[in-house]
Amino acid sequence: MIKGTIHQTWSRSLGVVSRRSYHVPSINKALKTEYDTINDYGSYKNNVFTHRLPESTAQQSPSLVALHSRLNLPSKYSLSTLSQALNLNINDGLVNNFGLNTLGKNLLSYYVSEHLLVKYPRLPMPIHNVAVDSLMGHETLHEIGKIWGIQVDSSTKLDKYLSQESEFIKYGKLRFLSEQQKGEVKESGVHELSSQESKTKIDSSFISDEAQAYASAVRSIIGGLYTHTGEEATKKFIQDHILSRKLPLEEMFQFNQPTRELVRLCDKLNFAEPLEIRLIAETGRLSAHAIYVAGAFCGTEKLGEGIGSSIAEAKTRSVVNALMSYYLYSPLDSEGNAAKVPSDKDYKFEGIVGLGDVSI
Amino acid sequence: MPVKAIAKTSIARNGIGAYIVPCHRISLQYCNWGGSSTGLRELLKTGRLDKLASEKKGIFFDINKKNGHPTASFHYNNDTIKTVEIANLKPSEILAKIDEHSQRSGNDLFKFNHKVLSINDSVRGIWSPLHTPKSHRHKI
Amino acid sequence: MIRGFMGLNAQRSFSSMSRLGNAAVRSAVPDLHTLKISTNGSNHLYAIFKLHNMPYMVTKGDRVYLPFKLKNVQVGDKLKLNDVTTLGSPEFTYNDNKGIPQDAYELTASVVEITREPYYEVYRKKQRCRRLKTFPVEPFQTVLMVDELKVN
Amino acid sequence: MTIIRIGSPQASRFLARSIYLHKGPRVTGLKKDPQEAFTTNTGYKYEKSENNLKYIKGFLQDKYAISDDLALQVLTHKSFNNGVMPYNEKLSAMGSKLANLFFAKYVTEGSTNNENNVNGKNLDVLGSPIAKELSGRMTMGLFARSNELNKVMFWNSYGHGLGFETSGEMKVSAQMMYALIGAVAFSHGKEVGEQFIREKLLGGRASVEDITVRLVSGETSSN
Repeated sequence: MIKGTIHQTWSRSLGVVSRRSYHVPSINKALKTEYDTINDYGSYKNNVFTHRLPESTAQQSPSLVALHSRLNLPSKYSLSTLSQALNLNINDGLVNNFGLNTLGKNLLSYYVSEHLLVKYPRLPMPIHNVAVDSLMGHETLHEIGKIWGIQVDSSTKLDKYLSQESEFIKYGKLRFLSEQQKGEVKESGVHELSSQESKTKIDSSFISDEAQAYASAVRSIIGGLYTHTGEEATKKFIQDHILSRKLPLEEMFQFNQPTRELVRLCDKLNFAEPLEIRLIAETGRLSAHAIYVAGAFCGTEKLGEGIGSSIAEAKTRSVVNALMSYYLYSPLDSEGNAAKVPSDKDYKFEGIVGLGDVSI
Repeated sequence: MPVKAIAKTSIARNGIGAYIVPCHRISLQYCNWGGSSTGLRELLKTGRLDKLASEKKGIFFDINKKNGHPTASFHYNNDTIKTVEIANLKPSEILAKIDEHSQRSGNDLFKFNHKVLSINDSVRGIWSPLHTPKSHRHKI
Repeated sequence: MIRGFMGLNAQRSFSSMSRLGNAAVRSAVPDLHTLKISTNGSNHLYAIFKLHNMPYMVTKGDRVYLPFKLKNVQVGDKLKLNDVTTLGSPEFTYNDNKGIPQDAYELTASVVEITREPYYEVYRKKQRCRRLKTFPVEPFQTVLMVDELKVN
Repeated sequence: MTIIRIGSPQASRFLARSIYLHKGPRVTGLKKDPQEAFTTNTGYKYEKSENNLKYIKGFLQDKYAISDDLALQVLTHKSFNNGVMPYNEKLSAMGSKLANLFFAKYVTEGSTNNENNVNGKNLDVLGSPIAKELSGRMTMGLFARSNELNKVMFWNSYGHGLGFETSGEMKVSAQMMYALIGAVAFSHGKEVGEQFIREKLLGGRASVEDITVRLVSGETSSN
């Protein structure tokens, strides 16, 4: 039996320039993970002093019970797991949500990707990635956490003592602030970036610790649902809470050279005839507010149509319209319903697989 | 890069798939001495409030004792807190107030002069005069 | 008597309404295959349903603002709207003023908010009385969210 | 040097385009001769031939068979011929997510004596290097190589002669592996996809698990 902590970085030993040597992640030392053998997964144990919240204690937290019931979680889902999902602190004696978060993230990414890949198989990869973020990015999950009514535990021990708040209430709240951060006096209108926040800062926007914590809690709740009720119920939960949101895909495209892109696309799809943009109708060049309707054609097939107040505008719009109608296509099954996703029962492959984007 | 992406967050549609009650917490404040709290005190004494709380499981009720007129504060998930005066109200009226406000979304009240509010594109699109044959077009 | 919907939630009884709601409609289910194919998997589909004989044109995800308090419902209830007169796609429309048979489509809405319109006052002037009578008005409002709309 | 006339005879009056197709080193603005562009540096011609597909077909066998079109797409990387042919980006997006999910479930499914388990699942393992690397790129790349799945791949590198990792072969092979998983999931559903990972990736001679253990404990080298 080998006991020991792992911290190995693996690097390639080769004569040639090793610019991109592959980096194997090292273990998080703060958790003091121990294990028997490296692939005895059951033996892994974080040796920070922690314990799980007893179920009897969790039941006494009204905020936790209310959250459980608000989310309509099955009774199999224990309150202690829900409370664990809300805990991000490593050193407060209770188990944190790290594992639940990882599990939830994997479940979410799979079901969100699957949904998008089947529903919008031709979405260009950059848009696909942004769409995934749009459904399960930290901003969205922060919003979902807020909608679920999760509150941040922001009062210090002293505040709790003075307001005679029951100690159980905090088990139903999001715990990510250290006692010191809670005690800091806040100036209204001023936000001091934490070290984590300043790392994510781009221009004037940053990912706040709070948003990260909310996102992590939401993912963990999904992970917890998996551990208690299995995958089918988790899938339903993700569909109800995440995939039911409206995805503004049409607003996510920014074309630089649409005409060139469409020409390349026609090439890729082996269209026999070349792309032509023709004028379909106009109000007359001398009319007070001239309007033109242009169409992008491939032979006799109209690929797209656009209206503009100049010919150039109408042409560009027609091309963009053609591209959008290609990219946003969603396949149907033989009965006219939306195509099934691979995790559905009685799945039959009726959709299509994206062929990949064109390059310019 | 042929096409660039613009990041957007998806739009919440509470009620499709799952529905989450927007009111997540109700704080009731009463005075043990003042006459205006009689109604609320009676609710607490007879256990009718417990019954209400057990019906509305998703809402966290907390009760505070404080001098002054009784109030009910409703915490909504859009970060608003709406405080309602419940001084001198009968128990049944207080219950009605709680019931009413716990079914709201916390947004400002507004009068909508149409029947349906939609964020979807119109199914039929917009009528265009230019899409009829030239001989049939409207002439001024 | 409410014509137009029935509750789906098991703990609440709406049986009488459903009986009343659909007494007239018992004709054969029409073949809506052509319509269905043209709706792009029910993405481009609208329906006109009637509630208290008032038509509402909706697509999936729309919010319906009713200027009254819907009787016997609570927030979170799911309603099956069973008086649909029109289903339409970009190309086709199917219309039946007597009501399309329920098996042909699925249209449900959840009650998402029961609230009020903003407070205002109505003044009434009576003859031979110098005073204006003031009536405070804060009418109820029910908000429904169309959560499922598809052709079967 | 060849001059080809493209276009159907009926429409030739409008569509005739005379194009010079270039061979040899790349010149900006000139169209490459497909004969040359469609051949890999190892001499495999891009086509649905048995010779090209035999490795992955042999690996999948009948149980997890995928169509020839899909198989060719699995083998084609974005870098091949400017991404003109159908390539495997979308397939590998599906496959990598499925692999991540599967291995996260796999490492937590066994019995545990950790008292901090959640409903019998040990979640402490999830952050460990082995849990992360089971579905990692290096593991998948090495697995593809040891099973000879990356013998025929349609891709381009800035230096094919460089090592497994430096030339990008590891990344491309890994992406091909993900795409293979994705293609099985697309063709047969998620359940069969997971069964495929369990049977073929974990059950075989050189299993993904062995590779990862060696990788994480630093015993392996890519070349």
